[in-house]
Amino acid sequence: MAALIGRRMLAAIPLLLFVTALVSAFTVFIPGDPAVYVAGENATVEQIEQTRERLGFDDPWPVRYAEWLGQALQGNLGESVFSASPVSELLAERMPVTLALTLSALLFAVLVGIPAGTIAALNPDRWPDKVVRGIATLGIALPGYWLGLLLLLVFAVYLGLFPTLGYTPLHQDPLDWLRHILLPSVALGAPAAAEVARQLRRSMLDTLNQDFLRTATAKGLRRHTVLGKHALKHAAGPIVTVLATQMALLLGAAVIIEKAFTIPGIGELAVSSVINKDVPVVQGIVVVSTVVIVVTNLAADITNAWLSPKSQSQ
Amino acid sequence: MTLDDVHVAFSPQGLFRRRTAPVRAVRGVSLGVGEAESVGLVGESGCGKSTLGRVAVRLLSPTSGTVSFQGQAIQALPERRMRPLRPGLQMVFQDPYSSLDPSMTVGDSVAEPLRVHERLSGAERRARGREMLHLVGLEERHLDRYPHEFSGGQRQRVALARALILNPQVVVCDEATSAVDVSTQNQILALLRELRHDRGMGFLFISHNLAAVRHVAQRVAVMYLGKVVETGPTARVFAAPAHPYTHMLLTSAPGASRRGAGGATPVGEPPSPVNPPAGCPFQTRCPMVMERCRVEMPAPTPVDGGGEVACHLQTDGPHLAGRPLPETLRAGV
Amino acid sequence: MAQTPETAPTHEDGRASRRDRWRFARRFLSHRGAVVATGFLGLVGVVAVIGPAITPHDPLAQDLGAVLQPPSATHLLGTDDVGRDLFSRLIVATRTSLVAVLLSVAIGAGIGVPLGLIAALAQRTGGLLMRVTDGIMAFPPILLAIGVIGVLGPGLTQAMVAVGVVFVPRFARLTRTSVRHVARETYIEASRVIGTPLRRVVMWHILPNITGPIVVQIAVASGFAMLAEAGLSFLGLGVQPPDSSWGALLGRALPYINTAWWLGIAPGVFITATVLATNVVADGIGDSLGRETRRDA
Amino acid sequence: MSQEAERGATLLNVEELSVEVLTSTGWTGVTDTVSFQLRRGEVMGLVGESGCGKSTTALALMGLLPKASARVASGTVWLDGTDLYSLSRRQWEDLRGDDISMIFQEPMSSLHPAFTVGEQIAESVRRHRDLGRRDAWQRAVALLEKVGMPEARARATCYPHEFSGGMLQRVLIAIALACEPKVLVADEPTTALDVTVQAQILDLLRSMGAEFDLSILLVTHDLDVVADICDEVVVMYAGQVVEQATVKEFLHAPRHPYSRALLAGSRPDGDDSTELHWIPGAPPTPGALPPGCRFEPRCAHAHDRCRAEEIALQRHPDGSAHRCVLDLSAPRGE
Amino acid sequence: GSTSGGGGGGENELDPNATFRFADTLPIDTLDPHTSPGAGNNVWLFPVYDRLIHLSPDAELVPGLATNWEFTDDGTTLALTLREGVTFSDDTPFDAEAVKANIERAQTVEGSAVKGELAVIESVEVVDDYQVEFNLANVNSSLPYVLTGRAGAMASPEAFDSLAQEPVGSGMYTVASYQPGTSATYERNEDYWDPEAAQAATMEFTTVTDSLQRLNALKTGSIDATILSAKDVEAAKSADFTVASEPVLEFYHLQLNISRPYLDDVRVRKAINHAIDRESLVSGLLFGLGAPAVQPFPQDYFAYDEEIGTDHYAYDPERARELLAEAEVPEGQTIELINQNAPSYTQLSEAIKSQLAEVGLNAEITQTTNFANSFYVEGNGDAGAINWTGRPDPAQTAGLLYTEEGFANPAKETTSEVADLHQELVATIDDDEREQLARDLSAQITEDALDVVLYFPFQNVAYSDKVQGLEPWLSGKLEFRGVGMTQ
Ligand SMILES: Nc1ncnc2c1ncn2[C@@H]1O[C@H](COP(=O)(O)OP(=O)(O)OP(=O)(O)O)[C@@H](O)[C@H]1O
Ligand SMILES: Nc1ncnc2c1ncn2[C@@H]1O[C@H](COP(=O)(O)OP(=O)(O)OP(=O)(O)O)[C@@H](O)[C@H]1O
Ligand SMILES: [Mg+2]
Ligand SMILES: [Mg+2]
Repeated sequence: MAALIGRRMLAAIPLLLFVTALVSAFTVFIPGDPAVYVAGENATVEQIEQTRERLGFDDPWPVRYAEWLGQALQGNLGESVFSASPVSELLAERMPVTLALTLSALLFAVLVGIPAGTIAALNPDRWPDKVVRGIATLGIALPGYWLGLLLLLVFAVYLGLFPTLGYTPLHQDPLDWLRHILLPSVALGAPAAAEVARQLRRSMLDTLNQDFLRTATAKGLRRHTVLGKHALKHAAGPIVTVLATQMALLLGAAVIIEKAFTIPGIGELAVSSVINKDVPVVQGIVVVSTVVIVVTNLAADITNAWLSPKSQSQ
Repeated sequence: MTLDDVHVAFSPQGLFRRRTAPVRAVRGVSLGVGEAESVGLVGESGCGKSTLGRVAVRLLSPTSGTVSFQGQAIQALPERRMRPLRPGLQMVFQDPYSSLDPSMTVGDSVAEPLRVHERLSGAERRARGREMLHLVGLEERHLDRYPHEFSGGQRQRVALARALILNPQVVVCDEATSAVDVSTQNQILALLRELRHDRGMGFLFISHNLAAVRHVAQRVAVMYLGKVVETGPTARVFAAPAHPYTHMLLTSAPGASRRGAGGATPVGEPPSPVNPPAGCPFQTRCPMVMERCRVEMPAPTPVDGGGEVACHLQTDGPHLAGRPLPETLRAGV
Repeated sequence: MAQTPETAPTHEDGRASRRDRWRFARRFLSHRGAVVATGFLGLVGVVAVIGPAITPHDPLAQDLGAVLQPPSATHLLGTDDVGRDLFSRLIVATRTSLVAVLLSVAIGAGIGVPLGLIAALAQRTGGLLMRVTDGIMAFPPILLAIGVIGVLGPGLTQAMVAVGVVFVPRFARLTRTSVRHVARETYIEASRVIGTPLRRVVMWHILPNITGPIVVQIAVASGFAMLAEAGLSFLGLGVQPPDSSWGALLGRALPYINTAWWLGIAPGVFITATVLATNVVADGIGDSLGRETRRDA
Repeated sequence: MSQEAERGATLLNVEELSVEVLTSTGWTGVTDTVSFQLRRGEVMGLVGESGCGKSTTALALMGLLPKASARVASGTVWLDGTDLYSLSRRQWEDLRGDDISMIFQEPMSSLHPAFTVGEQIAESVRRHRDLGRRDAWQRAVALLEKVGMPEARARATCYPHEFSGGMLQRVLIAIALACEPKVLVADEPTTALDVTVQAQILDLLRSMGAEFDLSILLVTHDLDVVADICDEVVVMYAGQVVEQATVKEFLHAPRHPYSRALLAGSRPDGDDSTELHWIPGAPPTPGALPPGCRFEPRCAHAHDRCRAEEIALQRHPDGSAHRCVLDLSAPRGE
Repeated sequence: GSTSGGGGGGENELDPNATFRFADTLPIDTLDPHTSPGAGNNVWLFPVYDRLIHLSPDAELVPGLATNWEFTDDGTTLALTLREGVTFSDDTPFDAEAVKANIERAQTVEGSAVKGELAVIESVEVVDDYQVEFNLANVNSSLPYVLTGRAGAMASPEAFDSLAQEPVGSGMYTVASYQPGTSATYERNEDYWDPEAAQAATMEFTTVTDSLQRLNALKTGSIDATILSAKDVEAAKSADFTVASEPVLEFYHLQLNISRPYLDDVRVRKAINHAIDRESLVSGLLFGLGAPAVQPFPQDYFAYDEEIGTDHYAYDPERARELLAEAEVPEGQTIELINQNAPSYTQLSEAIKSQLAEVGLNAEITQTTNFANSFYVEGNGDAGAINWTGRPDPAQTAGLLYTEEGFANPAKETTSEVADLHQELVATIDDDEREQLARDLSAQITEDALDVVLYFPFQNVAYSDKVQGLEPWLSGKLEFRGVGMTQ
C-alpha cells in the first residue's frame, strides 16, 4: 500500500511538470494582454509597455516557465497578475469551497445512484428498472445550469427554503453550510448520480450472474446479505472508477454551477483567469486540480484494491 | 518440426510497476515432431504445455533455444519471412468459444488462411471452405452462420477446419478436445488419426487427458513444471511409466480401477513456476524422494523399451519402468 | 438443403456483414424506446437540413417594439430579447447544434480512435501516448476547452474543436482498452498463426470487434457535446451572434427566467430530448451489438 | 440389501420434477418428470451429455433456479419428510447450507474474490449456528484442516486468488460441510481440475461422505468419475431419466441403448489402433423434441414403435429403472 | 427624471447596530487604491479610503480630507488645506506628510494604475502640518476631479506594503474580512469625522455578476440592496422593493475607429448616427429605463449642450442612405463590429447590426473576451459596441475618448477643433469659463460625429424598505454615505 502511494506520487511529478509546461506554452496563444487591464483605465501606451515588462510578459514562455517553476519548487506559486493576491491564498480561499461542492455532489451521486442502480438491476426490464433508467437518462441529458436555475427558482426563490447565493464554511456553521451546499450539489451531482445508477445497474446485472453469488445463496445467506454485502462489494468496482472519472468532470462542471449559485469557488476564478491570461493563477489552479485528480485516482485505486484483492497483487 | 533446449520466461514489464521475478514457464525442453507422427504432450495445468505449443508455431519467441521447421530455424525469423512457412505449421486452440471471431461468418473464418496465402476468387474460397467443413463433419449451410450459433464441439471442428485448409505438415493441437463431450472428442480424435494416415500430417497433441493422448499419439512427452520429465513410445509409457510423476498421473485417472487400487491419493500441489525448487522439480510431491533429488537436477537417461526419463531413481534407485510398483508408491507417503 | 448449385454466386464479405446487420437491426427494432428515439433524431436531422426553408418568420428580423413576448398565434414560442421570432430561431439553430455535435465527435473519434489503436499495438509509444492522455485528462475539461478557445478565439467551430479535443483522450482510452481486450482473444492469435499481416488483423478482426463500444461511446459523446455546446454558449464562448444554437438560445434565455420564463423552455426541452434520445439510441445500439456468448457451465 | 437397512432409508425424494426455462419462444420444458430417490449415506451419480438437464435438476433441488428465466412446472421434492416446494423464502434460506448444500464446477469463480476464504466459511457457520465471530472463525479453520488444507490457520486469511483450483475446491467443500448437511449436491466438482487433483478431491468427498454420513448427488458427464465414486447412477437424456441402476449394473450391463453408447464412447483403455465410438448426431434441443422416444433419431436399436409413442419409465423391483422398449441387459434377466 | 418608487417608510428610527448587505455587479480586484485598475472598484474602496476631495451625489466637488483647495500661481500650483484631527484606523495621524507620502506612492508604486492621472504633479510640498501644495507641470483643471478618485485616496503610510489585503484608511468604515474577488465585510469607524456618514454598524458586500441572481438574493432576503439590470426592475417593484432609477455619467456608444476607410469621412459617421433608432433601443433593450442621447454627457449635467440636445441625429434612414451615397460607400459595405463577450453587449450589437442593415451597411460581429486590448490597443475592428463608465470631469472623458493620446480612442486621431477645445478646457481654471468650454466641446464632438452615442442607461438601485438614504450617484459609483437601516 505504502509502495503504491509512493509510486503514484513519483508518477505524479512528471505529470505535474507536463501539465504546467503545457499551460505555459498554451497561454502564449491566448489572445489579449493583461497589461492593458493591469495598467489601469487611464494608462498611456508607455505605461502599458512598462507594465508588460514588469510582469515579465515580454520573455519567451520557457523562460517564464522556468522562473515560475523555480519559485513553485520553493513553494511559492506567485501572485495573481490582477489582484496581486498570492495565488496560494486565492487557492486556499476557494479550493475548499469547490472541493466541498464536488465532494458533496459525489456523495449525492453515491447516495442516490447506488440504491437506484441496485433496484434497477434487481428488476431488470420491469417497471422499477424502467423508471430508474428513464430518470437516469434524463439526469444525464439535462443541462446542469438549467437544472440548477430551475432548482434555484423553485426551492430558493419561490419556496424560500434555501439561500440563493453565497457559501458558509462547514466548520463555521454546519447547518448553514448544508443549506448553501444542498441545491448546488444536487444540480452538480445529478448527472453523476445518473451515471452511477446506470453503471451500477450494468455491473450489478453482471455480478448477479456470477457463480459466487450462487455459492452465497447456496450457503443459505439471507437475501439482503447476498445483495448488500456480496453483490455490492463486487459490483462497486466499476463504480469507484466511475466516481474517479466523475470527479474530474465535476471539477470542470463546478464552474457553471458556481456561476449559477454565485458560490465563491475556484470555477469563476478559473474561467476569468484563463480568459484574462492571469497565468500564475491558471498554473496554480491546474497544479491543484491535477493533484486533486491524482489523489482521487489513487483513492480509487486503493478502494479498488480493497474491493478486489486480486488486482492488487498483479 | 523440432524444438531444441527451449527456455521461456515471462518477465512482467512496466515503467512504474514493481519488478517481480520472471515466470519460468518452460525450462530447457527438446522435442520433435516428424512427418506423419503424432506426439502427445501431457502434464498438469500450468506446467508450460501451451507455452511450448505457442513457441512451436512462433507465436512466442523463446528466451533461448532453437525452433526449426523444415530444417530452418524459425525462432528469430521476422514475421515477413515467417509468413511463407506459416501454411505448413498450424495450431488449434483449447477454447472453442474465443478462437473464432464473433463478427465473421464461419465460412469467412475458415477461408481466412486462403485470403492471406492464396489468390483465389470468392467462389473458389467458398468451395474450399465447404470441402473443409465436410471433412470435419459439418455442412455447407453452416458456412454463413456465426460462431454464436454453434455448440462448443462444432466450433472446435470449425477451428480445426481453418487449421487444415492449407494442408499443413504439422498441427499443434493445444487441448483441442478438452472442452468438448467425450463423444465429440472421440470423433475429433478419429479425424486426427485419419489425417495422419491419409495426408501424412504430424501432430503435437497437447492434453492433460491421458486416455485421449493414448488414442492418438505414437510418442508421449510428460511435462512437469516446465521440464520434460519423461518421453517414450506411448505403449511403453502407459504400460511401464519410468517417472513417479507419470505414474501418479496414470494411477490418479478416475475410474473403477483406481477405486479398486485402494485409495492412493496423490499428494501436494505443483510448486509455482516463479521460483521452481533447485534439484528435481517433482521433489515436493514425489513419494520416493531422495536426498539427492533436492540438490541435483536429474539428467535424461534412456529407459528400457524406448524413450528417456529424468529421474534419479533411474540411475540410483529402484527402476520403475517394467517393474512392479514399489510399496512406498502404492501407499502414498 | 444440399441442393445448392455448385455455381453459387460469389459470396463476398459484403454479404456476411449484411447478415450481421440484419441481426443487429432486428434486435435494435425490438427496443421500442430506441426506435422512437431514432425517429426523433431523424426528425431533428430533417429540420436541420430543411430548417431555413420552413421558418414562419425571418429568424433575424428584429422588432425592438415587441421584445420578450409570450407565445401567441403569430409567434408560436414568443419573441426574444431583441424581438425576434423564437420559433424560427429554434428551427434555424437546429442545424448549428447538430453540425457542432458532429464536428466535435468527428474530431474526438477521428483522432482518438487511431491514437488508441496505435497506443494498444505499439507497446513503447503506447505507454508514452497514454501518459500524455493521462495528463490531458487531468485537466478539467472546461479549462481545456476554454484554453483551446482562448487560442483559437471564440466561435462555434473553435468551441467544438475544443470539445473534440476534450474527447480525444477518452476515445483513445476506450479504443486502447477495447483493442487490448480483443487482442487477448484467441482468434487474434489464431489469425497470427495463419500468418495474417498485422494490418489485416486490425482490419478484419480488431476493428469489427471494437465498433460496438466505440459506436456507443460516439452516441454518448454526442449527448455530451450537445451539453458542452450549451455550456460554452452559456459562458459566451460558443456560437457568435446573430447566429444561434440551441445552447446559445438557452443561455440567452436564462437571464429572463423569471420575467420571460417561456424563452428557455423550448431550447431546454430540445437539448434535453435530443441528448436523451442519443443516450437511448446508444443503449439500444449497445444492447443490440452485444453478441450472444454462449458459455454453458 | 441387509447392510443398507439402517443407512438406506430414503432421504431425498424427487418426484416427477419438470422444469421449464424461458426461451425466445416462451416457456419450454427442459426436464420432464424426473424422479429418483437418494438414500442416506449414498453417493448417486447424475450423468448425461451436455445440455440434458443435469444442472437444472440439481439447481431445482436447491431452489436456486434463476427466477427470471426458469421455474419448476410440476413435481415435488421431499427432503427428510419436508416438502421443499412448500417452503417460504426465509425457510429456504434456513435450509440451504444447513440441511442441504451444494458445490459447483468452477472453484475459481465460485468464491467471492474480495473476502478471505476464512470469512466465507465462517459466514456460513454464523448464519446457521449461534456462534460468535471468534468461534465461527475457529470452526472455519478446523474445517479447512479437515479438508486437508496445509497451514489452515494462515491460509484462512488468504483471498481466493492466492489458491490453486484444487485448494479452492477444498474450500468450497469446507463451506458446504460447515453445518454438517444431510445432502450434498455436487455439480461437476472435478471437471475443471487436473487428474491428480481430481483424484484428491474425489477421495476427499468419499472420506467426508463417510465421516459426516452424507448423501451426495454428484452431477457429472464423466463416467469414469461415476465408476470411481458412485454407488448408484441416474442417466438422463434430453431432460428425461432414461436409466437408474447401481454402478455395477450400469457399468457391466446397461439396459438402455443410450447408456451403452455412452459407455462405449468413454472406454479409457486402448491406443492408436483402437476403434473409437461416438454417438452420431446431436441431442435434441428443448422445444424441438422428436415424437416418441427422444433418443430414437440417434439410436442403433430404434424401430417403428419408438417413433410412435412416448416410452414410459419402467421400474424394476430392485429399485432400478429404464426407459426403453428393449432391455439390453436382458440375458441377465430380472 | 427620477422614476424612484419613493423612499420607503422614512419615519422609522435608524438602527445603529444594523448590518447593511449589498451585492455589487463587479468583482473587487485589490484593496490597494493605487494599484486598483478600474473605477468599478471605487464602490468597494471608498468606504475605507477617504479622498482629498469628495464628490457629491450630483458629482460636484465637496470637501473630503481637504477642506479647501485652490489653484495658485496661474494654475501651476494646487494648494490644499487639510482636515485636522483625522487619524488612520491604525492610529497614524493624517497630515501633510501623509498626503505627500500617498501622492508619491501613487506615482511610483509598482503596478500603479493612477500614475498617469497624477503625472502632472511634479512635486508635493509640505507647507505645514495641514497645508500642502502640489507643484504642477502645467495647468490642469481636471486635477481636483482626479483627486476625488483612487488617485486621491489616502492610506496610512505605515501600511503601504500590505494594502492589497489589509487596507488601512481613514474612511467611514474599516475592513473586517475580505475574500479577494468575492466579498468583504466592513465595520463602522467610530472615530470618523462625519458622524452622519456611517449609519449601519456593519456593511457586507458581495459580488454577484448576474442581475437575476441579485434580484433573487434581494427577494430571498440574502441582501438588502443592489443594482439591477433594466429587465429585472419590474419584477423587483412588483415584489415591493424600491427601485431608484436615475441617469448617471455612464453611457453606451457605438465607438468608431475614425482612421478606418469610410469612417474617416464625417458623412459616413453622420450617416451611422442617423441610422440608429435610439428610442427603440431604449424601449426594447432597457424597457424605457434610459435616456437616448447623441452627446457624451447626460441632460442636466453642466457639460450638456442644450442646442445640440438629444435630437441632433434624429432617426432618419433616408438621410443616412443619402449621406452614404454621397460618400460613395458601396451597398452592403462590411463593418467589423467588435463587442465584449457578454449578453448585454451581444444584444446591443445585434440590434445595431439590424439597424445598420436597413441603410445598407453589413455589420459583422466579432466577440472578444478582452475588448479594451483588442479594440483600443491592437486596433482591431471598425466599430465597437461598449459602455463608457463616465468620469467626474468632462475633460477626462473627452481626453480619454476623443483626443489623440486618449487610451479609449481606437483611432488615436481626432479633429483639430476637438483637440483645441479640449486643451483649452484643461488649461482653464475659472469655473464659469470651464462650463462654457465643456458645452462647446460636447457640441463639437457631436458635430464632428466622432462617436455614435446611444443612450444613458439609468442606474437602477433596488433596496428593501428597511434601507434608508440610498440614492443613485451621478458618478455611477455608489458611496453609501448616510445609508442606514431601520429596525
Ligand atoms: N503471457 C504470460 N505472462 C506471464 N506468465 C504466463 C504467460 N503465459 C503463461 N504464463 C505462465 O506460464 C506458466 C505455464 O503456462 P501454460 O499456459 O503454458 O501452461 P499449460 O501447461 O498450458 O496449462 P493449462 O493446462 O492450464 O493450459 C503458467 O504458470 C502461466 O501462469
Ligand atoms: N436459465 C436458463 N434459461 C434458458 N435456458 C436454460 C436455462 N438454464 C438451462 N437452460 C437450458 O436447459 C438445458 C439443460 O441445461 P443444463 O445446464 O441443466 O444441462 P447440463 O446437463 O447441466 O449440461 P452441462 O453438462 O453442459 O452442464 C440446456 O439446453 C440449457 O440451454
Ligand atoms: Mg494450456
Ligand atoms: Mg451443467
